[in-house]
Amino acid sequence: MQTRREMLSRSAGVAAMLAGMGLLPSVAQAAYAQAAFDAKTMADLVKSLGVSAPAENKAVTITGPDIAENGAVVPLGCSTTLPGVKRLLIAVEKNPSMLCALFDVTDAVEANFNTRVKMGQSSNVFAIAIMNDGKVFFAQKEVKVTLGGCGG
Amino acid sequence: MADPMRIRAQAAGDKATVRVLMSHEMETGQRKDASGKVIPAWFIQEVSAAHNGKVVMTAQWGPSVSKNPFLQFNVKGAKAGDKVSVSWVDNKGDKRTDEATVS
Amino acid sequence: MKVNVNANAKKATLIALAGLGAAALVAGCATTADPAGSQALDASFKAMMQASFRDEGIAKVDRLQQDAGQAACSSGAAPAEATAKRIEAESLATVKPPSDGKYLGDWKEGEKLAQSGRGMTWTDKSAASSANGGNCYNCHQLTKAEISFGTIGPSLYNYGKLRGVTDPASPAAKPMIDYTWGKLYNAWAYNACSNMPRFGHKGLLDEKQMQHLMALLLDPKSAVNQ
Amino acid sequence: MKRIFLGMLGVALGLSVQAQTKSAADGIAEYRKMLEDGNPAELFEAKGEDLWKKKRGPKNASLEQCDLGKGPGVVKGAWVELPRWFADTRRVQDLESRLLTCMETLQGLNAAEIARTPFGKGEQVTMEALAAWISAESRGMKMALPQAHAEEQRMYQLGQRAFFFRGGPMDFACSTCHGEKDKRIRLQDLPDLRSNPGDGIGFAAWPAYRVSSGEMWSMQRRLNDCYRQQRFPYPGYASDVTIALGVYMGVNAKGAASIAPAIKR
Repeated sequence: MQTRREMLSRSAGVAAMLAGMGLLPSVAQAAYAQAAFDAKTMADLVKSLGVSAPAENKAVTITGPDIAENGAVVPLGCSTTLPGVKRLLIAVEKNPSMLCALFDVTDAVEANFNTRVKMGQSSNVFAIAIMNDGKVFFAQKEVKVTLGGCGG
Repeated sequence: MADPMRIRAQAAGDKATVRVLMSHEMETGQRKDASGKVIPAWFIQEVSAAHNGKVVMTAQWGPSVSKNPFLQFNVKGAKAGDKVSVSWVDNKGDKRTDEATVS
Repeated sequence: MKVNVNANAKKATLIALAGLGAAALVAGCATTADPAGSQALDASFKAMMQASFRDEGIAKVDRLQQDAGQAACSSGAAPAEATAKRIEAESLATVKPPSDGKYLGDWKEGEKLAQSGRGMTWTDKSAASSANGGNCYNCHQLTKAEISFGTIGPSLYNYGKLRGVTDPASPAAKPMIDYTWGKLYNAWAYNACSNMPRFGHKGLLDEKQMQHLMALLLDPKSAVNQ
Repeated sequence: MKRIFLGMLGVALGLSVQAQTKSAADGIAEYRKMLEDGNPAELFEAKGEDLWKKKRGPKNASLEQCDLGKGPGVVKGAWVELPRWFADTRRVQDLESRLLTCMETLQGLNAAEIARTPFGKGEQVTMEALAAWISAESRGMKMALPQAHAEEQRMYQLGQRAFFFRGGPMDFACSTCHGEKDKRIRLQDLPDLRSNPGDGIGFAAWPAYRVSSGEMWSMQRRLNDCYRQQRFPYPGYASDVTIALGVYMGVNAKGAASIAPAIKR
């Protein structure tokens, strides 16, 4: 809560942000989801976010390379064509903590986000969609992380 | 103060694709320095984006987002000349806001 | 088929050439059209190298003192036939069989060594062989499971199997065992100026480590031979 | 629905994700393609441009009068002609060596001290940002190192010797990895630097952002790490051997279009 307040009071875009406040989905104003970012398993993750068990769904998509040349930077994307999506998450199964990023979806953006994450080893990666009605859907794929040249 | 972001926003059809590069260490808190001391965690925790002043996206990040983060998203209804701004706040309270014009 | 080279013949060559020192090796390679200009360049090259490098950690400037073989292999072209033969003979003479008479260790330990690219850089703390990896995957394919392998050297996948080694302890397998040990110990014994490090000769790996790598290549149970 | 899917194709993933069998090399190529759109080197370019124009050092001067070989203040096209002979210092200099000269003469900074500073610290951070921006100003231009001066020719020959010089405990030379076509270490393709390896490959790709460390690497740092992996002793920053190798690789790459600063593993 504090960090957000600080941002709102000091950042260059103060006016803009305040103007936008009313339009924010209520969940976005919650404090940093520390428990979710500490979760080690999918079960812990959904529990910490107070949602139900996830089901695989073809309308959710995870994008990423089959092989990553370096685990320090692995491009991953999450998206869904399902209507009524509230949040989109990117998670890496074998990372010390699973959750990498959590995006709050509004009507003003497409439910489609891309970023880059660190991966310690080859692992399944997930796109997780949390719907307005509390249902949770996911997609997964395997990303192999290879050892780099020379090994030094 | 943190270095500026690089924001590119390109309109295509009825939306604009926004690509952002942020200058940040994104230290996980799990690495050790040469002397064996743990390097404290230091990473962007919150990100938000606004279109012509209206917040369109908020996000929370963990330390596993890569160093010098990249983010791409699409803003519906954004056209050339519109303003897109992006803000972040890290776990130490450092922050940064930058703005770009949609081309 | 270098494998079939008669070891006795090699030994004979070696004795005949034993009197030839480092200078001969170097001279054999330094053939340019302009000896005077070349000598001037030699001098400024030497000065440049001396002025440009400094000690850092375990990597001291004495590493720039080439041995005769290194000097002979620095022209950018393959050495002349006679030079190559000489290098191979001298290199073969350096190969020492394992002191306990065992050639094969644990292939699983060998796999670990093959994966490791560590050792001997200025960021490595110790120059002891125990701190070194085999660097094998940097240049060779070895197992089916590891897709991240280099191609500077030939594929060694199914190394023992393709060479018909079903029982490494059998007399039939002995020539292949000797050759492979020699190759690991001093690769130049069979291929002058090879890119492959001379692991035994340069003390990069100890006997135990080489035995593990031998097992990785030749043990029928090794992942290499599946 | 279709639009969102197409949007994802824009990330260069393509339909090949569905393909059941794909070689490791194809997988790596796909990975690299995905990273191209959004190279953090941009962050360093912006910083470098600011540092070029900013008044700094004891003389409180900018680098805008620095002569990178095409006259004072000319940055565009300078990178693809370096290293080259400079009459004022009577030396063949690469970009970093020349920047040291300018930082000392124009700004009053201590060049020797900067050269001694470890990578990623102090003024070395400045050097890397400057190298990123200056190389970016020649993006797309073809490598065209001058070879008219006798010293430039001599440095080429010395660089050639250094390239093939085998030494150290593992008998490595630059040519061990970069002296043959179509080779790789692990999954990394190795450019054959004895000739022009092609547009944006080898010498025409550095400086580059290294994703493994999240750092901007100039050619000096690239060479330094090559020598580390070669198990050689430590090459001095902007030392003659590094400049000679730059001349050798740069002249060999004549005609290759520069993509620097690139993004690399």
